[in-house]
Parts: sequence; structure tokens; C-alpha cells
Amino acid sequence: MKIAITSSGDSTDAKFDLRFGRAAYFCVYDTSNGSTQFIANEQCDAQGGAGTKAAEKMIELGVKRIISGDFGPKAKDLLNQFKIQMVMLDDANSTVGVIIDKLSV
Amino acid sequence: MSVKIAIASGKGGTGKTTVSLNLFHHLKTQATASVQLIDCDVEEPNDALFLKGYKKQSEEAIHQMIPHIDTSQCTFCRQCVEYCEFNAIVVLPTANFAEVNKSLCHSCGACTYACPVPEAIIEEAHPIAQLSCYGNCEHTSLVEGRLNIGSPMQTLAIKELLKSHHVNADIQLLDAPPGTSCPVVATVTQADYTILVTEPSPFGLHDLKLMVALMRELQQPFGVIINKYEDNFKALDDYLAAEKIEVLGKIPFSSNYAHQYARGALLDDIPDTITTAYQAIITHLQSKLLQYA
Amino acid sequence: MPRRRRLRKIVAPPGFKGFRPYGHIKNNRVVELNYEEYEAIKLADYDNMNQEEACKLMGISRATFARIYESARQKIAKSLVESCEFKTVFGNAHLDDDWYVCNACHARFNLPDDNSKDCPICKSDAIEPIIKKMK
Amino acid sequence: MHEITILSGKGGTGKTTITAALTALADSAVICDNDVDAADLFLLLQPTVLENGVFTSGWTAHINDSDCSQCGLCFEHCRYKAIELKDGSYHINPFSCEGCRLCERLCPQEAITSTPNSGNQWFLSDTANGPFVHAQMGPGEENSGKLVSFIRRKAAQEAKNRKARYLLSDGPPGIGCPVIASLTGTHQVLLVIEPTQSGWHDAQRLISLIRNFNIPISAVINKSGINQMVEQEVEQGLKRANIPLLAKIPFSRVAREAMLAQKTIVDYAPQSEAAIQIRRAWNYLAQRAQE
Repeated sequence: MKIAITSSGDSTDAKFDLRFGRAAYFCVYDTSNGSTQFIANEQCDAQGGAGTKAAEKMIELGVKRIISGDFGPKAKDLLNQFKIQMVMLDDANSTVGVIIDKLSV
Repeated sequence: MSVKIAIASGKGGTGKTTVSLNLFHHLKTQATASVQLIDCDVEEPNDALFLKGYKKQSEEAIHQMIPHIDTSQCTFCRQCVEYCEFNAIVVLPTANFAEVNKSLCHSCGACTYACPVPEAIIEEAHPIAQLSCYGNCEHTSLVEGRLNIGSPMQTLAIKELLKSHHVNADIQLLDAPPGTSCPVVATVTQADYTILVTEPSPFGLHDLKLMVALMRELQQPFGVIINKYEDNFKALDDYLAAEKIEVLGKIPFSSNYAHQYARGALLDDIPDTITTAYQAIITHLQSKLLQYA
Repeated sequence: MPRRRRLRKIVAPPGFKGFRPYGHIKNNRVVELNYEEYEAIKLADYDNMNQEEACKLMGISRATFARIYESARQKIAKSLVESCEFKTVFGNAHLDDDWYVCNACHARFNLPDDNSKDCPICKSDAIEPIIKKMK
Repeated sequence: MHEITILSGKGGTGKTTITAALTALADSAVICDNDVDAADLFLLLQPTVLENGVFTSGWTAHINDSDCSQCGLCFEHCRYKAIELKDGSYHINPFSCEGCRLCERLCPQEAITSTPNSGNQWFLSDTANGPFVHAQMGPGEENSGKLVSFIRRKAAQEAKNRKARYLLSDGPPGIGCPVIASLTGTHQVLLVIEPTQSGWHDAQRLISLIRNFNIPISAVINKSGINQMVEQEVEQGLKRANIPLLAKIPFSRVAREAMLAQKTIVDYAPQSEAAIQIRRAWNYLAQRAQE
């Protein structure tokens, strides 16, 4: 299964990003082989519609679960329609790596 | 032929509403032509608060046309997504999914043009604001636009408001929103002449300068009314003289009148000094009215 | 940075969308009652709990409970006296159908497919719905 | 970092004057002027500019005369009536153009190009009361909401870099797009209410907007004493809405004198009733920030 984690940088040492649509990067973690892939969020500075565009990208990537700080109403609606699991963590100080470690235990 | 006069100011609280209402009131008593007040401050309309004698005559919605994608017709070619500059459209070919986000759409029509299928995108009306008419007997004296809370489409609401058939008097006073950005442009560009209301303070002067720059760039004729006038702020007089800006009048500061404003009783027992000031302004304005009518 | 919202647990959402007064002169006034305000009234005045128990159940401090409860009473009083309709609105409660909270790691999540019933982060099975559904 | 946004609904209620006074009271604060449309805070803070830049937002189309074949396709399709026929040739009125770029795509001659709007400038400055992020809009520039979001991000970044405790934001008037942009993510809102009918009317509309964002609100009454009846109504209304009233700042000439002297009230007349009341409000805001 593919899990996306919002990240403020392009490595597992980067801090978890609490924003979804305006996160700097998405880390796509594949549970089948433990690989991670970092995708830059082109829309993070978009003037509007960043959340829907991010959700659109997640759907295209075939992600089944997204871990972020919060989801805006537009993104929530869209992800709900595609049965993608949303997980909200209040963990501003963890790195992406720490969150992945939690997942693989 | 009707004349439209906009009342604007860069800064809020300089007295746009007070001046608009007073001009309306004094014009009504002095002029034979019909006069209407149009409240274009759709975010915070409050002219109606002060015109207690008038009854609400009618109310209707102002609409925005927002496209709807019919997924049974759509071929999911994503052409509309490509055309939409506002990120308002989501199309997922793999999932047969296509949707327009209403709060992001600017109604530019690019998607309907982009779409190769004739009936796949159809525009539907969505309410974004309320238009209300106030008056007595048959005549409508005040037309107010009121943006629905949470809607970001103030400029569109103003444009639609000014197009309404209810706006029809010989002299139309447009009470503009504060600031110098697009909602203000939408108001003053519809007007034949604009009155800038300022106050003698550093804030007032700074914002007046911005407003003057805007009016010059728009090439719209304008004049200035100094509200709450007191003698101790020379920088404003110097600026107006140096820039050769026409001063239509000065309304003296009156603390009694400020108390009256607070109560909402702007048009009862107007102090004589103030009435005199407005009568002078109207005399001054008459030449403009003739020029632009 | 998004603001952290304190979670307010709502045990059962109201089974209605609002109340309307009857036999009065029509007006357009509406009072909006938040779900959490509804819940506060229900716990305190229907289930007869004391504030101590009620605030624990809602997962909020006692002061916050008192504030919500007071506001609920004022709104209901206003609605009665001024004969205005009242509506229930979401307020600060998470009322999405299937949102859960993990008691072990405090992650909040939804369960779009019904297969897994464990916390997606720590795999704990100590999860509970943020709102128990009305049966 | 804790962000406090000062809003009023109606313009001219004294938001800027009060924000300026709060900046003098807060230690370790970054200041941000969100009222980009009529940015006046800098007049009181007298900043020294450290950094500045151009903020681009949206597009404006332009027709190249020599390539235009006068087909009128753009004129026909523009929903904003931004394309005008003047002296036999088509021109784009930049003030009406919304930047949808449809005309650019339609033009068979490729005679239309769009350029990013660059009339807006942002500044990072130093003031006696802390770092200050502000902006200046080009006249008639579009959509200040995006500029507001931008300078708020800038200010938040600055607060993070300097490890500032507070971010004080002077908000725009109204309830539209710029106000919504200044609300997202703020920790608490201070309402400045003028006890006049229109001041209270506008504040109520603003309160229902803020409620959608679940942000804690507190309020001060400015120009207190201007009308007792309305003031009572405001006080009761705030009580009903569960909004704490922190201070009542009397209607006096001190505010105007301080403005003419280009100083904040607490610096100009620290013993005045106004300064005392503002200090009281700040104590509450600071305490709430700790919770």
C-alpha cells in the first residue's frame, strides 16, 4: 500500500508538514518494499485551489492513506469521494522518518 | 440621461457613508430630478441603517454563473483543466470524475470554450449576494448590495448590482467600498464623476494620495471633500494646492454630529453649519451634473 | 500554521436540524445552536450529570464546558423569547460520519473501507469513534 | 509563535491606532500590516526598510497592435468587457482584465500575451517595536487577498527566524477576500468596535464570518462614550455572543494628537485613560496566548 506523508523537505530527516495542500513535499512510502519517494508540491504557492490539486495528485498516484496535520474542506470532500484514508497528527516536531518508523513497527 | 456620482475614499471611516447620505438628503430637497443612493460597499453595506423612513420594497439574489460538468457527456480530456487559470477544475480520467469548485471559479468561460463536447459543460446560476430596494410609494430611493457571508466575489457582486434595472434615477450616488483595489475600481469606473472623501490626518492624507494616483491612472474626473475639517493639518491643504486638486467643500468637525452618527440619526436635526457646507457643495456640483448629464 | 483544535467529543448528535416556533409573526431571525452546545445541555439537563462528569465526557476543561453550557442556555432562551427559529450547526465538533480517535497515540483518522479497525499509525485497537452514531 | 489579528469590519474604527499601541506593549513581536489596501501602520511605526521585493499575482493580457488582425474574437469572448474597441483597434483595459488568459488562447494571430501583475511591493523593515512586514499595492491592483496571504507567510517566517513570541497583524476592513486571507491560521482575533450603529452592524457580520473559522474572539470598544445607547447594545451583544470585552477606550483627542505626532498612544501619552485601557487589553491577550 502507498502512504503519503506531508513533508517540509525532500528527505526523511525533514520535518513533518502540518499543511496538506501547501506542504512543500509529499513523501510517498510504499509498505510493500519500504521505499520512499519525495515529490515536490508544485502547487504549494498556488493562488488558490492548492488542496484540491494536491488531492488530485494523491488520487493519480494511487495513494491509499495520507498523513498530515489537517485537511481543508475541499480536499476532504474529494478524498472522501475516493475512499482515501486521512490521518491527522498534531506532531509538528517529528521528522518524516520518525513517522515512517512508527508505521513499520 | 442619468448621472452617476461615486463617493469614495482610500481609508475607511473618513465619512463616505455620511457624505453620501447627506448629499442624497440635500439633493433630494433641492433638486427636481430623481435621486437614488446605491450602496456598493457590498461587504459592509450600512446606508440602510440610516434611512429609517424607507421600507424594503423587494429583494432578489445576485447570481454568479458557475459551470457544471456532466460526467455522462464528459470525455475526460482535461482540456478544461488546462484552460482554467484559477485551479477550479478537478478531472480524474481514471475515475470518471470531473468537478468545478464553486469557490475558486471566476466565471471566465474559458472551460466552456475549451470543451470539445457541446453539452458537457453547462453554466448554472449560484447566488452570491442579495440586492435589496428601499423606498416609499412606487419610488426606489436606495438600492443595496449585500455579499453573502463567506463569498469572495465582491467585485462581481458590485458589477451586477450596478447593472440592475432597479438602478434608474436621474442622479445616482454610488457609495463605494473602502480601499483602492478592484471593488473600488468596479465602482468608480461606472461613475461619471467621483468625489473623494478625506479627513485632515496623516492616515487620511496618505490614503488620499493613493486614491488620487488611482483616479489619474483610470483617467476619471474627481474632486475632494474634506470631512471633519479642522484648521490644524496644513499638510493636506498644501498637498491639494500643489496637485491642483479641486476641493468641492469642507465639512466642519462637529462632535455633536459624531454623537448623532453613532445613534444612526444622521439626517435628523442636521446642525446648521453642516447643512450650509452641503448646500455649498451641491451648488458647486450643479455644474458637474450639467456637464455629465 | 494551522491552529490546533481541541477535540470535543459529541456522544450523540441531535436527531434534528432545527426547531421552528409556531403561531407567531414570521421573522427571519435564526439562532444557531452548535452541536457542542446541544451536547452540553443534554448532558447537564437531560442526563443530569454534574459539570465534572460532563466535561470529562466531552474531553474539555471545566471552564470551557461552563462557557459552552452558558452560551447554549442563552441561545435557547433567546429563541423562546424572541420567537426565532433555531438551527443546529456543526460548531467545533468533528462530526464527519466515520472519524475515529486513537486513545494510544491521539491520531485522528477516518476509515473509508471497513476492513481494518486498528489505528493506522500505532496499530493500537484502542480506537473509538469521535461521535457514536445514532441508532 | 502566537498570532493575534486585529479586525473591525467597518473602516476607521481605530484598528491601526490600537495595533500600533499594542506593538509598543508586546515584547518580542513581529508586526504585520494586513491592510494592504490602505496600509497606514507604517506612518506610526516609522520603519527603516531592510528588504523589499515585488509581489506578482495573476496576469494581465496585452494586445500587440502590429499582429492584431482585428478579428474581434477576443472582444466577443471576454466576459469582463476588458477588451475595448477604440479608434478602430482593440485594446485591453488592464483594470477590467481578470487574467483568465482565454483571449491569449483564442487569438488566431497569437497577438495577445499575458504578463504577471507586478504593481505590488512588499517590505521587511525594522522599527523600534520590532520587525515589521508591510506592503504597498499598486493603484487598482487586483485581489489583495493573495498579497495578504503572502505577507503573512513572510511575517510568520520572520517570527520563526527571530524566535519572536507574538505576531501582531493589523487586519483589513470588511468581510471579503482579504479578511478571509488574514484569518486563516491566526490564533486569536481582537475586534475593535466603534459604538455606532454602523460600527456594531459591521462587527456583527464579521463575528459570524470569524465563527466559521473557530477562532477565539475578544473585543475592545474604541471611541467609548460617543453614544451610550449603542454602547450598551454592543456590550449586551458581546455578552450574548460570549465575547469578552477587554477595554473601553474613551473618545478623546489624544488619539488624533498622537497620530499627528506620529507616535503610538502609549508612547505619546502613557498616563492617558486610552493608554491604560489598551494596556489592560494587552494583558488579557498575552495571557490568553499562553494558554
